Amino acid sequence: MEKLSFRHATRTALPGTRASAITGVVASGNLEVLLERNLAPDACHVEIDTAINGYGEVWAAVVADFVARRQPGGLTITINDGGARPDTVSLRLAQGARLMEAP
Amino acid sequence: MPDETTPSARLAAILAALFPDGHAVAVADGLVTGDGPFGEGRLAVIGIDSDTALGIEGACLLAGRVLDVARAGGGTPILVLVDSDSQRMSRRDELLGLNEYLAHLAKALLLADAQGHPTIGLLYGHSAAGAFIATALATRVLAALPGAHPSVMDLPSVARVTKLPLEKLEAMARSTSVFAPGLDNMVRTGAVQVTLDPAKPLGAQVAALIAEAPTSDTRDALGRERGGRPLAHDIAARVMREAEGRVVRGV
Amino acid sequence: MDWKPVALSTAPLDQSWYEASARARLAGLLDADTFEEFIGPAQRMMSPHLPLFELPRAFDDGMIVGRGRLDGRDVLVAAQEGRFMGGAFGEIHGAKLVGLLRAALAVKPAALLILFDTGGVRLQEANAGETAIAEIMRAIAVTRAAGIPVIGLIGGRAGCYGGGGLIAGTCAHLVISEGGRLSVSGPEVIETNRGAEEFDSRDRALVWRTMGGKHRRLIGAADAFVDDTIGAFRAAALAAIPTAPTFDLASLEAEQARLEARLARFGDAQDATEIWGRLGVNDPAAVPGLTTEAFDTLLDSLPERPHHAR
Amino acid sequence: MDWHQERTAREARLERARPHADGKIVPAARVVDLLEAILQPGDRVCLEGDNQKQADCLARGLSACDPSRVHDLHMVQSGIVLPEHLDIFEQGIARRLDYSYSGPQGGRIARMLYGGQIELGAVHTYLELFARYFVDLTPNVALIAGVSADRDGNLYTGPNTEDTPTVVEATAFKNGVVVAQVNEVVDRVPRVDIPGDRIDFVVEADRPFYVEPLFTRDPAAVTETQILMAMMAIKGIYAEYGIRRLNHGIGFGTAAIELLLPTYAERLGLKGRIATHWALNPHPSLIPAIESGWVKQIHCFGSEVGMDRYIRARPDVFFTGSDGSLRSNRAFCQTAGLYACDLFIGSTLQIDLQGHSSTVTTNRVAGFGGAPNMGSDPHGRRHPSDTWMKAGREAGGTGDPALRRGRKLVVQLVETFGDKLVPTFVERLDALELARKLDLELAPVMVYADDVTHIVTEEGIANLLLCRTLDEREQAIRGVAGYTDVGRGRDHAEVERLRARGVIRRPEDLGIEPLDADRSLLAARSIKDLVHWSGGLYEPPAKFRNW
Repeated sequence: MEKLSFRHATRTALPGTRASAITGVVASGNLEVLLERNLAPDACHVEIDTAINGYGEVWAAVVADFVARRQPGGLTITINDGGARPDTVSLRLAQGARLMEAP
Repeated sequence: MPDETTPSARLAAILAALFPDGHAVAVADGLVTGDGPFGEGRLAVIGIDSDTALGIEGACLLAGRVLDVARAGGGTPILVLVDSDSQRMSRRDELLGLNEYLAHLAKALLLADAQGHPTIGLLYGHSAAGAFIATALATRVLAALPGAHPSVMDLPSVARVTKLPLEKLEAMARSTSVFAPGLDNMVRTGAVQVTLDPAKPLGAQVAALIAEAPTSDTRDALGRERGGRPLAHDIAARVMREAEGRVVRGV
Repeated sequence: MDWKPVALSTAPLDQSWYEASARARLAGLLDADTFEEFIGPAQRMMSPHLPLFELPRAFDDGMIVGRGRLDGRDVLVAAQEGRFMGGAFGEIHGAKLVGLLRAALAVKPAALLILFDTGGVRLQEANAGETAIAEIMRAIAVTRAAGIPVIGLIGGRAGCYGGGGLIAGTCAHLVISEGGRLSVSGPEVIETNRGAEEFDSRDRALVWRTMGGKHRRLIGAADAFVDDTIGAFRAAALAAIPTAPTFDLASLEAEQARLEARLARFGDAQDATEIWGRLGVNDPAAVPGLTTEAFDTLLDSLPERPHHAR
Repeated sequence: MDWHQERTAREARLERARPHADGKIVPAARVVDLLEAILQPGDRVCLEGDNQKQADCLARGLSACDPSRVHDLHMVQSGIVLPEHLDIFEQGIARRLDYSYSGPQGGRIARMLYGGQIELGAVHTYLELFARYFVDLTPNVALIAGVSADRDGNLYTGPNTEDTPTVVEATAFKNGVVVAQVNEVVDRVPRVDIPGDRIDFVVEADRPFYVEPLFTRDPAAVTETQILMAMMAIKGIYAEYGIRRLNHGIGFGTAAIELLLPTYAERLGLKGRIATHWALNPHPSLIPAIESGWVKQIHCFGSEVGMDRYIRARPDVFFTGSDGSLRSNRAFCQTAGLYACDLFIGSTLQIDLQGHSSTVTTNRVAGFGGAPNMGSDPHGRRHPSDTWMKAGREAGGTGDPALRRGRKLVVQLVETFGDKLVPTFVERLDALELARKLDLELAPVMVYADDVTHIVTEEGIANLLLCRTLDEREQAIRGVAGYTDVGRGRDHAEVERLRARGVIRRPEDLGIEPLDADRSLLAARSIKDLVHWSGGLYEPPAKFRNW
């Protein structure tokens, strides 16, 4: 098990008003993503608990791309990871952002 | 009817201690049924002896005896004596609905207890998995004699399923009671409320259990006190508070 | 084999129950947007034990409990996530359901629904899981005795095995689909303990006709057989509420008679098809291939109705 | 000069074998006697091991032969599949091997090659090995498998015809001996796949030959990522090039494409414009597309377990005999895939920076099978098609357009990471390390870089036809390699330039929203759905059932 933590600044806040959302399931090759709107509108924190050690750089890249693309300002994103591949992680993050953007 | 067999030495000793004036408890195919004089009235007995696996016939027979006691009324307490294997593992038992038979036995014990027949479990040997749930764990109070050794799964099997080395599991078992087999660990989770003192008269101890049986399920509170289940009681209580609207929920 | 066109619908109620997550099942089962979760994921009440085994945790520990409405009626609901640790009962997982059942006495919902999806006890928390199962069964008895129907829905990936099978057997009413399997020991467990001659777990047809939804419905272990859609489970749950038997001596005596009769009648059967034949099914080999409609027609045509006292 | 030495030798073999046979018929119990009578040390032997069906009774017989009588055989067969196929090398019965594919035995064959227990000729593609049967690897003895035979040796191969006609053709017409194992000897075969005068002996096997359901992909296991990739392939390649004639690999990605035809592709208005003519095994996952009227015809390499009744009921689509059952033929279908298809799309385990791909790992020699035949641009092709010509134009070139040939589309459909987070994109193929370890002259490359035209990953499509320099090609590959080390090592500015030119296309460039890649798009989400689509005609093997 490995814990990772990333702090990002965003240009804008993520649209929408939903306070929290969850997507995905912790299983082999899958993960769950909990999103909570509880930070300043230009901040995004991502906390990861992953079953597989040694992929810190990959996580950093996946999270950075997600933040750049979706501008999830205001969100704390907490992840329980069962060893998901990066494409699955990107997909769940995008699904989570879409849930939070819902009016 | 299956042929009557001789009770194990431990069971015979227990019955002799409980019923010094004799009893009508018989053992057939490892299944224990009957009753005997106890205090002012009688004590009904069901059970499993000699590490016998509990299958559909056994569960059906024992449930029938429990319902007989409930139908007769009069508040006769029921003692459930357990030295069993796990549930019988076979295709036939599952084909015919083992889950229903085991659940039915547990329900019979729960109903009898609710209708004024205090149910007391006494674990004097092994028990595991579905057989344990359907018998000992379905009683109001579960006591054990020293030397009893309940388990959900033995450590070599846990090692196989979790793919962890046995030595590591054995080390973990010494510090963590939540997964390790054995009586002490089951006491810590609250599943076994009390371990009886073999030096004291058994009848008096069972009579005390009947007299002092708690009216509600206190196993999770015991688990918290004893450290074997640190969170269960609080989680259940919290769900109740939220469900009953006694707290303002967070998101 | 009986057949029908495959639905390509994207409507929520037409989605597969088997494939859906526990949360998706709840969202579709209940009236839209009525689900309120107790101890939701944001509270992060996660297993304190899994880290010892280097295993990842889930925010809800694989058990989601809460309240919602079913066609306007207040219900309490619990749903297991079969993909997290096989939906197995651990300390928190089990305690959430215990708390929900205990709360029912005060809340007095129209029903308490349990969406099973479990392999049984979580080995890493075996003692806590096993004890929780016992607590749940006792709480179900108390809840049912108070006149609140406890209804089980079985159709998930993990089936309903081990202690989950015993809990299901304690419910007042069970709804099952083809994908659902209901049993104590799973095929792999039996094969490991007794060998492939006793149970070849790779023979999927054998697994399903021994433990699957149709067999359980035919012998009376389940009360309703439904299509694998969220909508079908919803309709069956609704229909179950007024009919669920209470928990009393009469119910259990009827169940005793039912189970004794089953032993006497089918105790020597070698295979499910033999049982189905004795129940009056003309072509037992065709049963696994029947659609739900054809299966319902078959049930109606049998000389006796399945007997459900539980 | 004696011009009949081979024929004389053949007569001698038959003469030695006759006491063990009743006419042509040999009971299973006499197989060892029969083989010891026929075989001579050093013989070239084809022990029919196909992609699917296996002459398993004869394989057991061969491995039970006395190594002092039968030894130093040179095995020339397409598939090394059964344990006996390798046991005979350990026993000294066989010494030299030329083959194509060794899927399940890939690990063991690597160990034995390494230990020197096998003298390796070469690892071939199917067509290559078949070709050599007629030039320099002609078998002396062929041990083949069929469903039934009559007493004259007329053979019904059943739907899994596969390699049998090719093997028999090469052996029987060049003075070799052909022994067929059959599941039953009958008075009259349903149809004559191999005439009896090419079969010398018929062994009634102790049990039916084994066939593995290799081409069944359970729709329940198709992931959202695979659906996204399938959407991109359909919209960015199939629609773009108007691909009608094609072959699919056996991965889940291609299964996803098959399952999206009646749904996603239908909504794009592509019915009748793509995916009409196939060189393909009877994939169960293609049933919804067939039933929806997408597919005009399919020629098959072999069959698939459980598909027999369905195929019989769809003779307009499949090639069937007068008896109604499927007629497959691996050599013809490989040729069809090579010359008559405009697209091959499949998966692989590793792709390097140039686009070479390989399915070997350092401990396994899985062989090639047919993928390199399908997945290569046939320079012998001369007939044009819009697809082929368009690809040719994209590849560029100079001079008179009428002198420029088209290009076959060879598409790699891969997820950037495989199981256990193993990256698909690598700087250096494991195949090179394996070649070094085993002292192979050629590294086992599945599809060479110069044959690959497109790489599709969940990140996008790289069109390698449009790359003009090796550097561009490398950045195009890095640009779809996701978060692998290779992908993260990209030149971001160059990748954006390639994207502007359409060399790299992201889902959004194709008008695809990744979040729409949902399992509800699949025409079938389970094996049971496939059964329903087939009207109950598809009978899946037990291990795929959940009812």
